[in-house]
Amino acid sequence: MTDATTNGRPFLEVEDLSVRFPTADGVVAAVQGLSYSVELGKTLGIVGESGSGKSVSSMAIMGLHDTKRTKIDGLIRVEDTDIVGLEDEKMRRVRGNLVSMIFQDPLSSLHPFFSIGDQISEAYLSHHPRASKSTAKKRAIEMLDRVGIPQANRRVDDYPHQFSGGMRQRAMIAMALVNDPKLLIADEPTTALDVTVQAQILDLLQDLQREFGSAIIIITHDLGVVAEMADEVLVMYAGRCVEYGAAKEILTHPEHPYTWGLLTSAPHLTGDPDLRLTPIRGNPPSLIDLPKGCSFEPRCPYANRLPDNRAAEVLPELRPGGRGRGHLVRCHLPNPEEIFVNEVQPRL
Amino acid sequence: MSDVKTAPAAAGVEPTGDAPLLEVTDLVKHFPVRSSGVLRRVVGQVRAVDGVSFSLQAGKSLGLVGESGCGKSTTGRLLTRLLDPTSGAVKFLGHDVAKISQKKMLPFRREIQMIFQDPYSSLNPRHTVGAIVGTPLRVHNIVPRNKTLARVQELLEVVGLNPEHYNRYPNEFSGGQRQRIGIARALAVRPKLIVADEPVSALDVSIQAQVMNLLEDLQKEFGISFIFVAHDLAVVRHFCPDVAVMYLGKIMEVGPRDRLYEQPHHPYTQALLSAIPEVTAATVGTRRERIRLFGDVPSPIDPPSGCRFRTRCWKAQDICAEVEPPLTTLVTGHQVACHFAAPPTVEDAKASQIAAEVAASGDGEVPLGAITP
Amino acid sequence: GGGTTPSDRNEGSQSTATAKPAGGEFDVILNDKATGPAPEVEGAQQGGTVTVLTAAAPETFDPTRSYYIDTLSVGRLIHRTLTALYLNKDGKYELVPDLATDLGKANADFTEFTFKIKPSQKFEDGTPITSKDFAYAIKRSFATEELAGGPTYQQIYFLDGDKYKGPFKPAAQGGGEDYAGVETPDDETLIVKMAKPFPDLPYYLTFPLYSPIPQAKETKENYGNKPVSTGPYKVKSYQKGKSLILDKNPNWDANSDPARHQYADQFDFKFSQEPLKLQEQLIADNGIDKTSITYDNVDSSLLPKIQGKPDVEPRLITGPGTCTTYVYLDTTKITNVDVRKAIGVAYPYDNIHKAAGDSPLTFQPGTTTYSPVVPGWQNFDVTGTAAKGNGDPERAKAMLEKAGQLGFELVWPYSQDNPIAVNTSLARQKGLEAAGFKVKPIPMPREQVRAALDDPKAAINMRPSGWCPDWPSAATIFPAIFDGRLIALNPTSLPNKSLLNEKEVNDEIDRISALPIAEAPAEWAKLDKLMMEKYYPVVAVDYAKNAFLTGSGIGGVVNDAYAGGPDFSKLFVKK
Amino acid sequence: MLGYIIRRILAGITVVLVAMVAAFVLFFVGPTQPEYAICGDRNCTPDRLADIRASLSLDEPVMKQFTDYFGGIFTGREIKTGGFTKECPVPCLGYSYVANDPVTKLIVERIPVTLSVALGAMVFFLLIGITTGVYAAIHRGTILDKLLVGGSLVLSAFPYYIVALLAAIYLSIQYEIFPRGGYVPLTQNPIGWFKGLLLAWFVLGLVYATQYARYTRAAMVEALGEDYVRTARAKGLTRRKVYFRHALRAALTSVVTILGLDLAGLFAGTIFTERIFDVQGLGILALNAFNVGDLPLIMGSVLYAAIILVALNILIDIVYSFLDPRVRLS
Amino acid sequence: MADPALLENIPTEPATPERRTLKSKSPTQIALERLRQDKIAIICAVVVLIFVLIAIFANVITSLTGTDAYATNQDLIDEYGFPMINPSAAHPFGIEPRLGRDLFARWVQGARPSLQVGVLAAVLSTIIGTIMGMLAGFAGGWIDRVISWVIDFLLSLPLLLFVIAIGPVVATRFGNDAETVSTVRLWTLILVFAFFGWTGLGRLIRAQVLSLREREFILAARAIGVPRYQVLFRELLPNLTGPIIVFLSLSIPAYISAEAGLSFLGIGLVEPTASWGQTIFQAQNYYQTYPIYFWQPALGILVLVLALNLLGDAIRDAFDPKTRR
Ligand SMILES: Nc1ncnc2c1ncn2[C@@H]1O[C@H](COP(=O)(O)OP(=O)(O)OP(=O)(O)O)[C@@H](O)[C@H]1O
Ligand SMILES: Nc1ncnc2c1ncn2[C@@H]1O[C@H](COP(=O)(O)OP(=O)(O)OP(=O)(O)O)[C@@H](O)[C@H]1O
Ligand SMILES: [Mg+2]
Ligand SMILES: [Mg+2]
Repeated sequence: MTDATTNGRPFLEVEDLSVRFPTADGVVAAVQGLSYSVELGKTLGIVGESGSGKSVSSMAIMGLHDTKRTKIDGLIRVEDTDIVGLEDEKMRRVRGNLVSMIFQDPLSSLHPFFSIGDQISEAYLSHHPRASKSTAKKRAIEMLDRVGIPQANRRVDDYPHQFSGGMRQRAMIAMALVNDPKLLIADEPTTALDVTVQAQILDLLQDLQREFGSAIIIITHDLGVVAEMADEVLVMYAGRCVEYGAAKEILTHPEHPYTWGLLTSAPHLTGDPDLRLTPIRGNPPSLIDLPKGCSFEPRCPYANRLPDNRAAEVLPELRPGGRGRGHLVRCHLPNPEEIFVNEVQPRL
Repeated sequence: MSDVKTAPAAAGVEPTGDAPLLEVTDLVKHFPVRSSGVLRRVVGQVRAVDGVSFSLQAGKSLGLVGESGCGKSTTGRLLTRLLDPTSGAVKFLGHDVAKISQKKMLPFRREIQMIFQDPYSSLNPRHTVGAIVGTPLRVHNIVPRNKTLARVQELLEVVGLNPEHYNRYPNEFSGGQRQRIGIARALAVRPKLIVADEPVSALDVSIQAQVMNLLEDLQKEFGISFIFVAHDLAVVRHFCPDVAVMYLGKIMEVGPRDRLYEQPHHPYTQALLSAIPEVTAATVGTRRERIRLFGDVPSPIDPPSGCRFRTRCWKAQDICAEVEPPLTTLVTGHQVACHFAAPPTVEDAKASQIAAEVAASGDGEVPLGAITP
Repeated sequence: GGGTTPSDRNEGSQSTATAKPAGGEFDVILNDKATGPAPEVEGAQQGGTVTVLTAAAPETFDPTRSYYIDTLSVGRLIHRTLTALYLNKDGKYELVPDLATDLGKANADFTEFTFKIKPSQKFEDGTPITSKDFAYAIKRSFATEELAGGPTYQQIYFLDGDKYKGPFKPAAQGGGEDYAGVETPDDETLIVKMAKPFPDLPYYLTFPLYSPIPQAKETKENYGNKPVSTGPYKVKSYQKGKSLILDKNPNWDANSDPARHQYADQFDFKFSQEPLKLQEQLIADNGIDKTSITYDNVDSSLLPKIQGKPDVEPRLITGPGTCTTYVYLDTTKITNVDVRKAIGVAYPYDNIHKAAGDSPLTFQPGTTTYSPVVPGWQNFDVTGTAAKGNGDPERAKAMLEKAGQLGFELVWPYSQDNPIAVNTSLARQKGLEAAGFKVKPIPMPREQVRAALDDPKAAINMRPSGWCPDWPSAATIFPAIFDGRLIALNPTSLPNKSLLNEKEVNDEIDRISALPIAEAPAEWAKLDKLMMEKYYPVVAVDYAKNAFLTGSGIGGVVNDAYAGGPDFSKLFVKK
Repeated sequence: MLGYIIRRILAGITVVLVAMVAAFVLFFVGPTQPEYAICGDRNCTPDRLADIRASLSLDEPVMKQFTDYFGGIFTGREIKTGGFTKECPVPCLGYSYVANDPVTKLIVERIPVTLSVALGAMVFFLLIGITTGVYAAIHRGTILDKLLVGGSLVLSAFPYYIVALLAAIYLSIQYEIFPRGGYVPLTQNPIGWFKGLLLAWFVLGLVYATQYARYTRAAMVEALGEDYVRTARAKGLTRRKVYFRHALRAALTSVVTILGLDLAGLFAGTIFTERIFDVQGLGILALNAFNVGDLPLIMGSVLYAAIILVALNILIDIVYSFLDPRVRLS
Repeated sequence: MADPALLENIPTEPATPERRTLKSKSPTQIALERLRQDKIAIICAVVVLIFVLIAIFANVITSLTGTDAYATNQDLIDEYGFPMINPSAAHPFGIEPRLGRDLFARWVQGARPSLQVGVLAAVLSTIIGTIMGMLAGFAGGWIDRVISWVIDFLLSLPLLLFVIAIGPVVATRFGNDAETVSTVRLWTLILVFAFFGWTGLGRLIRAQVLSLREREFILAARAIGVPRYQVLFRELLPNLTGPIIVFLSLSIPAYISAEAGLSFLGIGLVEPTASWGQTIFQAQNYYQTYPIYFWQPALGILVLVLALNLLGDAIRDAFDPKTRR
């Protein structure tokens, strides 16, 4: 494995990132005070329900937000470059080159009118302006072959609609990896796919990481995927990080009620099927007028255990978890471990 | 809510004898594929559903799992007579639903309802919630017109929605709330059977559990039977005592969930189960030895001869290409359609991985019998 | 011949004017001795292209088929004829020998004419012109079925004119090469024979219809696309309805032509122009418009942009036209002459002119059946209105009451799609109603109005139309539209739109028709007065005037009444 | 694909045939009197009217005229017109009553004129319309965007005739910003051709451009929101490539379908444009034919317009299938 | 009461008194409520309403102002056809050149035929287009093929030329006085516009229905047993209001200005109907020499078109649940 850090620092550092969208209805605070870092060769899993700001935060790393309609504050450092406010042309050279991204729905993310090969070569050419078209095409075939598309040299001229779902996602990955990026952001890469195909894709990602030693951010709402893929996990809720730490730690000893909720609400393959699921009650909050206290408070079954109205009034700080080891949690509860072991674990 | 419970029983559909609630025999649905020539001849058939049989007792639920395109939705639509079957019978309380004329369908529509996957496209965006939930009441004349409002509000309450949202449009609701609206609509006629076509697939995990619990409660409360279509095996396992696994228009394995999940005998079921990522202390951080399938699902227009799964099966032998394995009942009490049905072993995972590598290095296919377990 | 003007102003028009018309101004000088070249136009320069803009879309330039004023005047640039009509420096018309050596020798009763052709005259291709070519043109003029639309006096006046059908039909159908009415004893001599006296023949021969046509170059219905030229210009290109470009004809002999010039290098006629746009072009006088001219009358709505504007007003050329506007009164339906006269008394002359968008520049009130540009014209005023003001409804009513015809119903058709026609009809209706008439205007599609005016059985009793003399002689008027015998001859059509059939008038027409050119005019004038006073078959409304714009770069622009605008051949481009 | 095209062509042929029958029937139902128009104002004797009727076969039974006409298209025929008998070779569309020329010739003569106007205007409105549409979509919500939408509304509120007439008077006659209009064949004088058509292209183009700007804007706004545009940006493509190669390419497909109909209309002739800018093409030809009841020319015009429309419809489908590979292969 | 577990985790608000008074509202009512909040829409609606009222009460207005659209005042016209007076109380917009009719009255009276043609033709073609499009899209099969063919067929006929051919002809079949001819011409124009004008909308609706047909809410309705025609009209139709309203609001002005355009070819409306199009046509030559004559109908059309367009957009938005203001 390659050296995990550059100049002793993680490859990607995000500090106090906030992304806001001024809209007609008010300012949407999609991401607030988000900090994390990823090292080369490691995988960060970001989980959270729909609208929690997973995509928005990772698109900020890619500089994909419309600068006129978005307010981005904080610091994003990729290798040695500060991305926030970077001018267009420089950012363009980072995108798809140093950092690349694959998206959830491979069909709609591929241009229906261009052949797969064209789209991959285009990505190559945009960062290798001196390369010839045929080189680019060779490179495309090579990449398709690498991601396991059979008969890549023939399929390279096919159009996206001629590929099956799994193959499309492989093509997306090929496209993202064509310039050997050091960081790959996979935004729900398997949500639209069947389980068997999902397994294939996850395998592929792991193989590739092993081979190239790049960093991966995998965004998902499936804790199972995180469990299989990630070294570290970031749990997001309403635009904020609510829990962050090593995957093993967080998945086995979570300390935030929201993480508990995620664990208990999904049915499992083993265990008592007649055991009632424990959903997280209510609906996610609107990001326009977030409660000034803990954003999870309205849905938190344990909020009433706190004295006074603290949960609703005071925004909890991200503090180290009970067992240490870099585990951070944003919760007022004084004894989360205890609650988890006694009340939550039995329901799993 | 008590009103819902005591709503007058559906008129018209009387059970004949002691027939099961639903009995499906050899159900087939082929969609014609036309040539692009002048005459637009039929050149092929999409064998979306190709001989599916099962039965369902009142008050029970059957889960239907399988990968995309295997014919789950088509089966569901055949059951609700949104499609006419190519052949086969769908007997509801002994009446063949597939043979009733469209005009006489109305009473049956009251008995069999449907919940859809996509909470965004299954609600008419231009109708208010009141209109959406009120439509079945109006069509089936369940309550007098002036009572509709009250009844709709009761239904909204039953599914946990604010009755005052009567005049709102669907787009003002979240996905989970919309799915509740869809459920209220299905519930309005108090059906005996609900075909739920992936009712929670589009929802967030946290919301998914709310809806699952709601469905569960409704089933207990009103004794409704479900055909529960899903691609998530864990969800199906949670909801249905009986589960059928489909592949390319056919049932591969069917039986009580405990047997099926613990002792899957069909290689496909095994592959499905092993592909599911799980959060267990054991799995975190380490990849399990899983069964890896190679290749893609073949086209339903031209399914493989013999066993349909053989093109992706590491166990496949010559016989699989020649003889279609029938659905046979095992000693464990569930039924499997496989020549080499056997409980999973560690070797399976290995063999499947070798097969996958062979496939990847070649042109994506593995010759029959190349890997002998 | 005759009919309406090319611009189809067949309904109503015009108002007051200052010039009092008096008789004798337009007598034609018969200049038997005239020879070429034509007297220089003052300040004339050589070279340049004259662009002529018009909204009209002439159908053909086949000389045999040319009969509209514009095709006739353009035809005179291309074709020379035996005789020609020339407007001289003093503003007088002269009838001069053109390709003939004199104006022709007639026998005593004007039934046989002999012409000598000038020597060594050539067509544009250099072939010599002989009397055969004239004879062929005459024969060709009888092919009215094949070559429709041309003048037809020959059918009435020429020997066997009613039987001979032209050279394209076989002899069995009355056609063929042989026609008894013309003889060519040698290449210089042409003898033309009449069926009845036709002293006006030298006038008629000024039409391009009788320009020489080489039979060898006959292309039948396509001849008009490229007629063989004898005049100062030849056809370079012609696109029907779009453009006609004329180039100098090198084989034209200036010294033998007393009536034409060859100043400009080229004429560029642009047809089917948008009327408003073309007027604006000439007013703006920018770029190529400086050397452009139009023969279309200016629209009164634009006058504020012209009058009082020193850079525009001088470029508006005005002068008399030839046409007269009438409302024909059906004498068989409005039988009482006093009722007819009451119409003339009640007629709202001014309002109709206003409604039609006329202006004093485009008409002059007129009370006679032909205008002062016809030799011999005498003024008189039967109704006492001078065709000015808005009639005298009181007097008209009194006349009606006296005749016991108050509430007499007047019916006329009008074109529903032409706002001018709609407006004039409305003004006419209001005026006549004020005098106690019952009035019923009938709206119709344009084609049907045409048909109704021409249909003796139409349920109407007023036909607004007009008449234009073909040459400076009333012989092109009375025999053509007031001869009662025409009614029986044409049971389904209506040259005589008043259906006037008075023996007294018919006899006079016969008598005067046989008089020599010099004597007839005074007699026609008397007949005019007599007919109007006694029978009042038409409400005479006005005499048309021309008022057209020219670009500042064009010289030699004069109004030539019989050319319907400028005499093109006098135009030159100022350097 | 080929089968599809053949099917479309067959359907198109029925459209053309029925359109012609409709034109024919309409002509005989209505009291059009071509004989009057041909006879002219002067000397129109009853004999001549009868002669004309006979020479145009108007006195024959309608059915016979109809079969003669259609037979002529495929086999050619002899036509008696204006006293002469003429050979009319396949495809015989008859002789114009009024112009006395073969209809085929009249139409073929005018095609270059109409095509010049239509194609030039198309270049104009596609260039102006699409670029402003793209611009407005990229800068949506800005004042310029609103001005564009508002301006196109105002322009479309006036009858086109007035807009064109005023443009001709102000732009070319009074202020001489544009050269004078008038058609000169391209082969004869390319510069003259260009100058003569420039204003027509500009005005016609402008009126259409406002519409195309609106279509393009809407399609672009939609395309810009598509996932694949995001992908293109994520690949690190330049803005220009993202907008013009990826977004516009997708937006154009919807514009192309509308373009088909508009072009068919333009190819069939633009009456007002032709009249005002002095470029007499098929529009004026057809208009005159209808005005005077010149049946063969009417039929010819209808035939031509219908064929153009059908052909363009098919062409657009083919173009569409090239633009969108999903259509191509399914 | 059902099992309280049903309501677990769902914060239900206590029943408020509002619940008792809650009324079921139709989408139209909701849209109207929303429309009332929209200032621009209100202004445009008022403008359109004023125009409509002017059209309906044209006679009342002219008689109240003591003006007359038909009386000529040629005594006020000079010999060149120009008015000799300026706009005054008696003639607020001045008088027409040539005939001297009151321009204000003609403007008021002109609103009627213009709106009649615009509104009726647009409504008719919208109805035909919607029904045909829905039929073709929903029924599919041969019905679809026939309707698509008819659309192609109608598109291939040169509309303008057929108006030329039909217009004058039809009118004269019914009578030969100015009034009848004018009325018949008006209706012919309306019918011809409607007959040829629906094809665009038909195609659009068909395409929309084709895509909507696959949406699950249609399946849901069928699963419930909603009869076919109700699926068509209750489920599909409301989803088509967008294109329908846009078409309507665009085609009203299009027909008004088409009528004006036809006047230039001599086939528009005819007197005594004093349509705006007719007036613009007659006034074209006076655009510089007597501008008020030209501009008053032109501005009438302009304001009406703008108001209709904006109003159309506002109505479409009001009906669209997705747009929130
Ligand atoms: N351009 C935008 N303007 C306004 N709000 C936006 C914009 N983009 C995203 N949002 C809002 O920001 C929030 C976060 O969105 P994001 O896409 O990051 O969610 P997510 O966690 O990726 O959810 P999902 O699982 O559905 O993909 C959402 O509430 C979304 O509505
Ligand atoms: N109307 C139709 N015409 C032709 N083929 C169809 C039609 N409907 C479905 N099919 C085909 O039938 C097969 C089964 O489709 P179906 O929708 O039942 O699958 P599914 O199991 O529900 O898949 P998913 O999980 O993607 O919803 C697919 O191959 C599909 O393409
Ligand atoms: Mg996301
Ligand atoms: Mg499905």
